[in-house]
Amino acid sequence: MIVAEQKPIGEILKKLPEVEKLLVLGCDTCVTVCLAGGEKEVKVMCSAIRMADKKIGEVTGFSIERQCDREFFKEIEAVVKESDAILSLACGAGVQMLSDYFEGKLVIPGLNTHFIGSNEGAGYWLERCLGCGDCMLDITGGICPKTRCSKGLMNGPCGGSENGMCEIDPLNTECGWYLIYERLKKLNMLQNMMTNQPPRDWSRAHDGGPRKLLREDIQP
Amino acid sequence: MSSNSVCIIGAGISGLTVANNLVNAGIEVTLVERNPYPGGRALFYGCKASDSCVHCGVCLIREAVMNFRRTHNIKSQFSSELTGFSRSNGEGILLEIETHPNIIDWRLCTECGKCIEACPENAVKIAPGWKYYVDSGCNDCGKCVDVCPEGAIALKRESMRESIHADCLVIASGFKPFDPSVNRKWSYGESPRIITGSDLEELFYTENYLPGVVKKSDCKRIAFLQCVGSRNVTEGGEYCSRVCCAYALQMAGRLKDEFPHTEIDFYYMDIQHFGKDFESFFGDVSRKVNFINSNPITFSVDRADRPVVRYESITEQKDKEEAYDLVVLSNGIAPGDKNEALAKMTGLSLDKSGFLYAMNGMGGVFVTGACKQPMRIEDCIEDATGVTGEVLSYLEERVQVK
Amino acid sequence: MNDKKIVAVLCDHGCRNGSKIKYDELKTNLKKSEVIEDFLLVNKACDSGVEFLDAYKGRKILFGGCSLLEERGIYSKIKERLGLKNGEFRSFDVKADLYDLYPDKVNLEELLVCKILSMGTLLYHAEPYEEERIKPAEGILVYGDGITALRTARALAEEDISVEVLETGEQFLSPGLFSQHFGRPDQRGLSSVVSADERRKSERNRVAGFKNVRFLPSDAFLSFETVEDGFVFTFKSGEKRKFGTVVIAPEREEEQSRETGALNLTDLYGKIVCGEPLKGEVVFLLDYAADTSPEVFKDVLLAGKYIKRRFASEVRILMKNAKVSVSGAQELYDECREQGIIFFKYLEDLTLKNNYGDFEIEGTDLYTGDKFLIKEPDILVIPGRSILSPRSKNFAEALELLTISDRYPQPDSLWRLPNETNRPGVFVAYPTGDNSIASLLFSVRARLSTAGIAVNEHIPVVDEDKCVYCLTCVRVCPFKAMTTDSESRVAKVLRTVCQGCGSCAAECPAEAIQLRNLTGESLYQGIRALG
Amino acid sequence: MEESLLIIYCSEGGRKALQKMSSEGFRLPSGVCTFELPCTGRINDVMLMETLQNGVRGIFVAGCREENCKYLDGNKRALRRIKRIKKLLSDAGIEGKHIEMQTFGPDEGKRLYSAINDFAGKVGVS
Repeated sequence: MIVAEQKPIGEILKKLPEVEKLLVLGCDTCVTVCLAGGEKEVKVMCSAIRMADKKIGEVTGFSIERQCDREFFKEIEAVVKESDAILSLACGAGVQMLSDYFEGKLVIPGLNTHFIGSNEGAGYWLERCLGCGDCMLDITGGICPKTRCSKGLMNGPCGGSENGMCEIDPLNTECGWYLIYERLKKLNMLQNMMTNQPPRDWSRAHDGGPRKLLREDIQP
Repeated sequence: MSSNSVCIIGAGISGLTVANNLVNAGIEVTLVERNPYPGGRALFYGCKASDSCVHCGVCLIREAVMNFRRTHNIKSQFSSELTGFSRSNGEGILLEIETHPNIIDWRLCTECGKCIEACPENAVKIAPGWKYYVDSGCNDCGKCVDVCPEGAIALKRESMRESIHADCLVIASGFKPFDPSVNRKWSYGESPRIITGSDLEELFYTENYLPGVVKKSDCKRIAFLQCVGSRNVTEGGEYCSRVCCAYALQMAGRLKDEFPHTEIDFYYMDIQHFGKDFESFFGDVSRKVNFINSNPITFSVDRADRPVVRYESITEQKDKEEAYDLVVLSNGIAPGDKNEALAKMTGLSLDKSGFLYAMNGMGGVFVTGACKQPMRIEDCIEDATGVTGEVLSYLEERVQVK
Repeated sequence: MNDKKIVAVLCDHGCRNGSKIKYDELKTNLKKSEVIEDFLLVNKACDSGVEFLDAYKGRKILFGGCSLLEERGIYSKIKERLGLKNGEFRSFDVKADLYDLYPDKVNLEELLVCKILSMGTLLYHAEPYEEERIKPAEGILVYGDGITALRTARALAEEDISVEVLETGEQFLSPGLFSQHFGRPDQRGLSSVVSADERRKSERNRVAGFKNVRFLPSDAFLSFETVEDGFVFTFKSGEKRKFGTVVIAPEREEEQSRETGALNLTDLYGKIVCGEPLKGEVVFLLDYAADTSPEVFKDVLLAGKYIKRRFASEVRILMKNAKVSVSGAQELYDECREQGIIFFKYLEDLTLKNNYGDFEIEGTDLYTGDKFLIKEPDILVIPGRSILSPRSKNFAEALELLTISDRYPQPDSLWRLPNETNRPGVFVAYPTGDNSIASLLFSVRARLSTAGIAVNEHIPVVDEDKCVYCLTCVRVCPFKAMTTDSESRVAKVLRTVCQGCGSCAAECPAEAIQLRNLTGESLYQGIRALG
Repeated sequence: MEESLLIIYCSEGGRKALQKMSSEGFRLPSGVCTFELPCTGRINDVMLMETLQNGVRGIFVAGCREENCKYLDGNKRALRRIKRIKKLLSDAGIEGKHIEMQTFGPDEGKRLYSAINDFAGKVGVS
């Protein structure tokens, strides 16, 4: 699932042009599940924009199944025609699809898209996949070193981990290679540790290990 | 099972819990209460939550009273006492109830408040979660009778005696707070700045926190004295009252919250931790209170009318004197006045401290709550729930025997 | 959508409270609203009977009056007479909710209109429903095979309830061994340590004598699932069994002491059970590693008394606090002092030197102010904190119970009896008080009573079209009342478990969950009607 | 009612505190409406936002004391939600002072009274 977080509303308001009619468009898939752009968020956003001292005539809220599928745009064609701009509460893919489909309309992104990840509990999301296009999970026992190792090392740990925790953040981040080792041991596949991986394409490097999104207000 | 009826003595938290539980199980219940209102002793205790709830349990009593009001099929006799007890030939128990003049009939009162306004002596009071009642101080002027639109007030009612038949008797007559004035040592009553924990509870209820003589601005030092009337054969009971450490610490925490610049000293013998939440709570409160492990020797009052506590400081190995703006005597739980009479009447025995000895089920008499041993509100509810189960089994067995 | 309009009825007697409301104006104001069909004023509704409402059969009724109406059961009479279902009737206490809250000079009329309109809107949108009661499945699973679990199982079996006992197979001497009693302590006398284990064995034999008790082997449980009328456990044998109620009697164990060579209480009991002579100088050091709880203090007193009497050893008990707040402990404490057990209350300056099991304890006695030095006691006992045994903890975690501080599989809540957990239907058996087993039995019996469990008035209803199956509700529900349903692929409410708090409805990102009779739409409109 | 305040209270702590307040003779300021919910945990963002958008000057939520929620953590959830809305509002250039939540024990009538009055003063409703 794609994990996203709403931009601070002040930032959104700054970006909004002074238009007669604004459409706030939510997406009922990933961003609803990660509590960032579903029907409820659309309603809250609409109210907030209406209340903010902004020269916008009318704010309408709407939400479609997926903003990354053209077919769903048919049902909103009429609404979009009437509005002057769209505030999209979808991931980057949705925003781009919208601007492609409705070429004449200005589409403003309402979310910051973070990562592909899993829902670990109420209000806690964890990055699980980098989308690197070159999956090696079969060798590493289902744990991705590119995401789970803070340094993205491909051939075993750096040597800085202690008690299974990463030296970059010894309290919260686990050492990815420690996890891989433990998993491989369980699978009886420790010989995989000896397989040599070709160097990674560092041009698409990311920083700081698995990115986490912690939302205090949702957590139990 | 509708033919079964149970009589409960005392409408405190234990009595109300038993009554509400039994009514839900379809048993006929008669509730006999000495006061003109339900809720018992702890009804006028106040909430002690500071930042968060400290589990004092006072709200559970409000809840029980509200539930009782909503249950319209409990027979209740307020301002009443048990005066006679006899067994009727294996057919259950015959009880004699004496009802004292019950000035306001709660079944008619609509809480319009006209009587409160009319009363020149301020004798009409309101019980939390309940209705109006007439307290001492009434001089029979009759003004309230004239204004009551419902005709719920009658001043010159006579005492009534009534016999009721019950299959079971549940005694939940509660406790009496230990009265420190029996011993001159505590100087209770000599200065309005020396109050008991029960007095402070009632001040908490009215949200005054301090008695009228102490002003918020000059309340700099408060002392809590533990084990007043507990764990001392010569001055009170031999037993630990089990509630005083908890309530005193809870109140100290609340006072510190209310008056952040006040110093609170806590004189204690042993801190009695118990309960699952007590440890975290204790850690919280120990930052707010100075603990002094000593029992004070003497009391006196200084020229500014402040109580002075003389105690032996263990760390400094000498006697010390401290003056306070307010001294709270954390009085413990003493057996109720009626325990002896009740025991004599019903054939129960008393333990050596004077609490009723529970031999539950013997001849259909059950004992629950603080008349059995010192208990906290939560414990009373648990105990009363258990006793309800025992009462139900007893009634079922009797039906089978019949 | 149900479009029955509302008939608003107001009793103008006790609740009037001297207000001078112009009722004609009020009536015209209210009738303008979309939801109110008629407005009636009655005098003394509690005395005048309910027949006057007969003309309004088939409408929804909103009734405002004083508390007497509820106390005298008038509302239930009205519901019965007009055949009103739940969701077709609502009442409010005019005095408490309105007149008592505002000064007389304020325009009460306007507020009354607001109140009636907002309550009316809620009622207008409410769906009528029959009261539902669901019977929990038969059968009780008792987890644990300590004395508490066995005693509970026996008590249930005596009531003709079939019980299955899931044995843990962990039969260690628990620290609570001494305090596991079910009567008053002075009745019990000094329980011999050896017989405590014997008692467990004899209790097990007694329980096994009941036809309706079945013992399940230890470690038999694999996974479990909550269903509407109970819990389905899958056992390792592949067997699936449904239980309506689960009672766990979690075993507790003592944390290991950090000091090598020192015994904790469990070790000491082991020695006593094996009949090892405990001669010489026996020292108990309390409040050292952790604060000693009153229950443990009592255990120490019992153990000390036993050792003193049996072996004529010299027993010293060092402590900061004498925690005598469990029943009978004060008497025992006094008895121990009389019998010559020496008590020290030490100050903060206590030091413990440990030279490979040769201890040296130095400190100051609080009462005399004298320094004391205890050199190389024969036996040093440092009681540890009692915690849930790992197995019990796993079980509690598998059942998703909220646990506090490693010790109690219960939420920290005033509103529940000490034997109740955050999962309705799961109970904890602890001998916390003299009557705790009886109160547990009462709770279990109330659950099993023929009437069944009433479905909460505010139960959430999931809109299948809107639900995106995001599982937010499953994660936020404090009672674990929401589950997944792989067939319909929407969240499912376990109706007997739900308590109707509305956390799920508040957090649902798709607004797909609404509380019955308190839907979001009616709430917004109700609030809008206020002003 | 342009100049109005809405008090949302729960059926437990909030309600009892309100009752205590009235029994002690304290009265609510004019223009204050009350609304009861079973638990403050039911309050959600949409409800608050729509209410404010409809011209209510302020919303005051009275819940139970922390650790004392009958539904375990409804009040804590509500507190966090209200914190979130406050931040959202202030980010949007509307002051967050229009929403406030406080928790009350059953006896804290006097405190409830002063809290409501303070709040009314803050949002400019007298």
